Amino acid sequence: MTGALSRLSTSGRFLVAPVCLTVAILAFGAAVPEFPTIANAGNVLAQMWVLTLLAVGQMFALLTRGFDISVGAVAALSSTVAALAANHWGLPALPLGALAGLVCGGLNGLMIGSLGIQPIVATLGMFVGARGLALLITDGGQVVPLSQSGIAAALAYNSLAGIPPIAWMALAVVVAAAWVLNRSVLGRRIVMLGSNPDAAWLVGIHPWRVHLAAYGLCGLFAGFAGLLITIRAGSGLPTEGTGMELQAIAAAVIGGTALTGGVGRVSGVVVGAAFIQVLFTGLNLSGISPFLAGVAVGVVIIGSGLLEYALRRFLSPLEQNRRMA
Amino acid sequence: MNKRTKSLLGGIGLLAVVATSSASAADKTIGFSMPDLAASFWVSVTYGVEDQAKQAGVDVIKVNAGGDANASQQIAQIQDLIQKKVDAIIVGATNGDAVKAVVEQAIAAGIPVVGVSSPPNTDKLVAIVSADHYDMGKLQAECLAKAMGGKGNVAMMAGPSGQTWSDLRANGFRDTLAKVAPDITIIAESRLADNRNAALTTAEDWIQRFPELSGVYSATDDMAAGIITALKSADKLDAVKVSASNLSPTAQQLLKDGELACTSIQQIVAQGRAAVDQAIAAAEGGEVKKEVVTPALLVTAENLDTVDLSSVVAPSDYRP
Amino acid sequence: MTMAAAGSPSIRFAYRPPASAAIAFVAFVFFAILVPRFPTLGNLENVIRVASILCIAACGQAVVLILGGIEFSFGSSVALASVVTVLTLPDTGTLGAFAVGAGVVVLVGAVNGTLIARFELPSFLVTLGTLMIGAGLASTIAGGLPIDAPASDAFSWLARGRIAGIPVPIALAVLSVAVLYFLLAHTRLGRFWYLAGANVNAARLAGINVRFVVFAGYVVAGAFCAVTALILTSRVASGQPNLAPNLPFETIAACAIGGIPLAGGQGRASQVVYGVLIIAMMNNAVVLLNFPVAYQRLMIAAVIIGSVLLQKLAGKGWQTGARSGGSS
Amino acid sequence: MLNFVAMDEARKQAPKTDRGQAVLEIRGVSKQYGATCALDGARLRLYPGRVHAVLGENGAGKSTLVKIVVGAIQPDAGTMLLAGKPATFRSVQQAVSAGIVPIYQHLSLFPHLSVRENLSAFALGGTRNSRAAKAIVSKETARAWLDSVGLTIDPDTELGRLSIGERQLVEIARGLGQSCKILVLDEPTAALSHAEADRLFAVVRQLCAAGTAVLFISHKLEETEAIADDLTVLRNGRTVIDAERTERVNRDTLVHAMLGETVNVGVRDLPELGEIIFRARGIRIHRRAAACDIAVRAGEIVGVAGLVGSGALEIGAALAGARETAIGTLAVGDRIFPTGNRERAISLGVGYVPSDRHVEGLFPVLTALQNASASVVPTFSRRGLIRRASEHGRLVPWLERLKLQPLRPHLQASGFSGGNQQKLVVSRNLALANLRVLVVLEPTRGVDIGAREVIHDAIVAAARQGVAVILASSDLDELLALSHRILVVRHGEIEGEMSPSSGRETLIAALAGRGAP
Repeated sequence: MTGALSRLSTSGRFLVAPVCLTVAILAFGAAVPEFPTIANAGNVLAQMWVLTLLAVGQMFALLTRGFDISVGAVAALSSTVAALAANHWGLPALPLGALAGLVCGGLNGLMIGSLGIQPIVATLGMFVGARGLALLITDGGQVVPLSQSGIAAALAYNSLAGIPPIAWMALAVVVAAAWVLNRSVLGRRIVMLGSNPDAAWLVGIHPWRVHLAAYGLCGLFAGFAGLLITIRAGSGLPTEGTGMELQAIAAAVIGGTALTGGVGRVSGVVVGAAFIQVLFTGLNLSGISPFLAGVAVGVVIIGSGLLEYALRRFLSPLEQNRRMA
Repeated sequence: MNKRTKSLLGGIGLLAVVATSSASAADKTIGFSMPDLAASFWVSVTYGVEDQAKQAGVDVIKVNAGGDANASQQIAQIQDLIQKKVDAIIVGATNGDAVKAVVEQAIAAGIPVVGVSSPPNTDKLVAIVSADHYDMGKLQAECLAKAMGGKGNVAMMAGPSGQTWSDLRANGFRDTLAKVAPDITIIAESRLADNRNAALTTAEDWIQRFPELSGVYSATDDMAAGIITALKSADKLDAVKVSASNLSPTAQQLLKDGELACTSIQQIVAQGRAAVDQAIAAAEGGEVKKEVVTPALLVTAENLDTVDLSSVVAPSDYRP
Repeated sequence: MTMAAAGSPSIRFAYRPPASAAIAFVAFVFFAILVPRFPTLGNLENVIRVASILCIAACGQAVVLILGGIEFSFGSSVALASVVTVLTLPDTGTLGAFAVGAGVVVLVGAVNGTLIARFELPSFLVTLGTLMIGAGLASTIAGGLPIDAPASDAFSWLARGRIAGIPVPIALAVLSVAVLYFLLAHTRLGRFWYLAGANVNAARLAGINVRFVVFAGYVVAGAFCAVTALILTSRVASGQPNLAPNLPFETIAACAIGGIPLAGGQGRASQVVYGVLIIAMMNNAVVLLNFPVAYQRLMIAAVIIGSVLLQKLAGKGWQTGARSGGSS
Repeated sequence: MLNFVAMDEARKQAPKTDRGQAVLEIRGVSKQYGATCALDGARLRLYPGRVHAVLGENGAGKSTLVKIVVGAIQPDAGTMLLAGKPATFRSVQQAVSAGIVPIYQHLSLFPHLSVRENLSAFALGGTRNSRAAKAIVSKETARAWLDSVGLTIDPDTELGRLSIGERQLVEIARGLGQSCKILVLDEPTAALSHAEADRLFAVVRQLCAAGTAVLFISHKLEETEAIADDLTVLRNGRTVIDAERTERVNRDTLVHAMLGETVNVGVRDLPELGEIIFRARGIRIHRRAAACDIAVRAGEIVGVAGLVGSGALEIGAALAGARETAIGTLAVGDRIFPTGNRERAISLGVGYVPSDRHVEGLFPVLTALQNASASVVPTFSRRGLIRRASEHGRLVPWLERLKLQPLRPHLQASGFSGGNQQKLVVSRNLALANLRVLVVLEPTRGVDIGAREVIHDAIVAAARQGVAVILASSDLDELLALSHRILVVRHGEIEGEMSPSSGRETLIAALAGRGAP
């Protein structure tokens, strides 16, 4: 009994996103007959990756008990850098955009890990700075069309086994994130730092290096999101991504990532992002005010917090007895 | 509150219609993708689209990217419309280049696409309904030059950077001004302000920095409202002429009060209507006019009463 | 000013001007020399008027930061208030509409406070949620579009009027800072905010009703923000569903630049003023210099990070938990 | 780093050749935290194949010593010799690779990781490999390690799901699994049952037989005597018994050494007793403990004695209304109030000095005055407004009376020494206008002698004013000198009561569990 409940308390958070996703799919399915079709699933699968990549990156920052509000701006900067690089050196230079994201994230990590600046201040600075840089290199925010937009369009819209090639690439990157989190030493260290910072220090982990890596990953994934934007839009969009940072945090939190660090699963975050995407798509297709999506996301965020509170309240007497026994 | 309920009910009602109509071949469903329902410009276009569709008996699914900077949102929404297998799509682009690929995708999927006002940057569109944003800037330049007597100093509240419409309007203004009034100098340009509050703040700063200011170009009427508020409170409204684009109820009032020299407009409701007509024609395989131009107009206090507002601006009680 | 006790460099003193005062002063001198027309009376009034609107909301943010929390929902409650104010204007008259609008912001604060104090949820999570809910509601109610308010002197008085020659927003900001100073320095509630923010366990054991204190903090923060909301609404004379989306970030930046450590338990009203002034002077200067947007943003970023770093290096007040290499 | 070797050499006792060369020797180690001196020239010698116990009360410097041995912190002064050669550790990693493996008291586990990953934490912290699988022990190895401490759980269970005792065993298994020359056990049995502890000792014996030196830190005298070959006792950061063989030290000597006799607690006249003003009925700090009933008279100082982990502090906290209990009520006079509600307690005049100053008492970033006035804000405020002059006027005399050093009310509290910080927490309660009951836990832990005297005086003075005082402390002299009577707590319940006049030896015996007092 107690075991099952405590399992619920640790894994209950990961149920929020799947339950919400299912409810959303059923609700929209009832309203729009086309909604729960395979083709539409493919459609959602093609669209959700920008948000997913941002949210997965965000998860790494949240795992260390921090967060990053610069991801939207960094994605826009990366998108622009990618387009400029591709136009200058050809399409293979596109990944330079992700490198720009990595650099931004690394700077965040250094400010937070080495200089000890609070994450909100450091990433707020990056948020403003990356936007400025994006405007600077595009002559005040001009869109940078890709000269080889045909290949980009093929990557973005041709179907490869049901979903576009670019979605497969995003999926691969997300799987890589799961590998980093679950299988790599770095992933373990990030979780260890977030789970118990004192102990991490005691077993010989250098906190600043892990901060650097975690925020670097966060920036790198924002960079990947920027690449995705560039390929889908066939151009670099320096002013893209407004409000995406909050959506990314929302997706990560709904996906079960704990603000208190140490808890997070890539699969959960992906489902959380999928939920938000389904919400937007469904509200779009059903003609209900798109503004209600924000309300729904907000309610789910607070609801997931309350659920955790309820589980904690309900389980704590049992836990206490166990501890004493 | 009531409104929200209504919109919810409307939505659900629409769903019912959508659900039954998609099976029937006679009724058509048109998708309408626009950048920003928080801009009066697009509200008026939407009004034209919805009203014309109602009269023609077709359904409209409208999707709103929620901001000029949300190109990837719009891309996703157009994909949704493709997925929804609408019979035609009307697109007002956040950015013509950014949505080019997805629009070509729609066309490849056999869905005709009509560009409206801010058309996607592709030659495969079945029709383009627009007036040139460039012309709107041009008309402003001519009007402002006259109001200023051909000399003085102008500041440009040029609207957000990186948007097709604001860039075109600004270019039209700049080019024309250089031609018709070479004695007028452009002394400042702001691309940061994109709403009334920011325009107000920037204008206040300009008034302090440039006492010699005698004219302001404003990319939209909403920003012009902010600029005029700033001028009024600095008591400089007589010395500084303001021109704008678009004609919301606010702008009409400003014109009547003589606070706004002129505003250049597109007949945007008419554009919305024309876009629907072309879309229906395309969907039914009928004859489509490749290019529909509703010329830009200049509205001043004098001709305000004679302008056919029904083709320009949505009724003030209309809510999308 | 007291002298440092011999041999104990770690000792700090409660009474000293915040380091941000020096930064603000240097920035002022710098801009006055370099930026044309910056130090004119009219321009300075502009700077202060813009600063004052931000300042009032930043006072609210300061309360939350002292409590060790963070407040994001300002971004949408301001918009919600402006929409509601303009919509109720025809039925209730100017004063009534202002009251309703202010009530909305305070209500959002109360909801935040309840969730944070009663259910012990992280403020980050709660205010992020209410931010999104508020934005959605504001847009839904307004149908996404700005709603114009009928022009009236009464309605625009808050933003445009003058009291004894002083612009109303500036007067209200002075009042807000005075209220904040008074609350923090002279009231029981303010003292409890410091205590709860400095060590919530110890505060509880010292017999303080921490739940009420935290709740009250978020309500008061809402009240400050409500004043900003009304001034902004009056200023743009319309209900804007997208009125000031960056307000939470601007207020946090202002407090951080002013030197309020985000760890809680510390912060003074004067720090809010200096932080806000630094931001406002910089924003004004880049407009006067006719700088491109890009440089403006880069400058803001540099100032945020730079001034926080400078204060961190200068004073030890920023060290929250000194552990070698660790930070969290 | 200063070198105290020469000085130490002179003091060195005759070498004990039969134990062989010390595998680890520490000399003259000092460590200062701010104003607090955690270690003051301490020494330690470990011999291969022997269990070496380090004893001492809280704050004696044990954990600091352990942290220095395992490289988690660096000493301000002193030398460390590893197998006779000087060594310094700049990180845990260096210590681990030198064969020193720490087992902390459930400090260094990661609740969100699996047991197997926790077992591999050192490898994960130090490896240069990028794949976690290379650093994580195999399932078989993990099982074998767990088996050695008698745990039969699945190694892939998430650690957060284990009980505290099980977690402690995992921590031990992790340490045992490392190949090591020196194993450091920091209070390993605090959360273990007898059977689990026995199991652990068996493993420790095996390791010793294989030549490993074991550093064993504990509060529990019984088990120390059972397992340790050698003993070192620390008090106030100094080594008072240095690597003595266990059989040469009897238990009373040990307790004396730990608690110290040198500190003279001034003899005080205790006040006359009045009416019973404080009652606790049926308080149980956990399910299995018997209920406590306590009645305290005005002017009475009731000592609560118990070794660490006995539950004495928990009972004290419950009496102050600071700790929620499943059952039981408290009453001041005829006003009954529930446990776990400090706000109500303080309104009835129950003051409370918590045992852990940093977590529960101090507001480090606020001023001394604000710290001192935290509980009594209403007394110097009217209609919600604080009257600064009144605050100053009310509190500063208390700070003067408690001889706050330096007497600067506007200095930040974090800048004061431990003793003076404690004075701030004490004055917070003494200043209560309606103070009727004062619950004081460990009032002089980590406090210098001067501050200690001052605090003792203040407690007695409060009692003289008619306040009922409950004093829980691990400082026996303090208890004996200040209390009218002493309650002895073991296993979370009050086992008996004794008079201070029956003497220190009796109390020690009672605490050690030998014979009812």
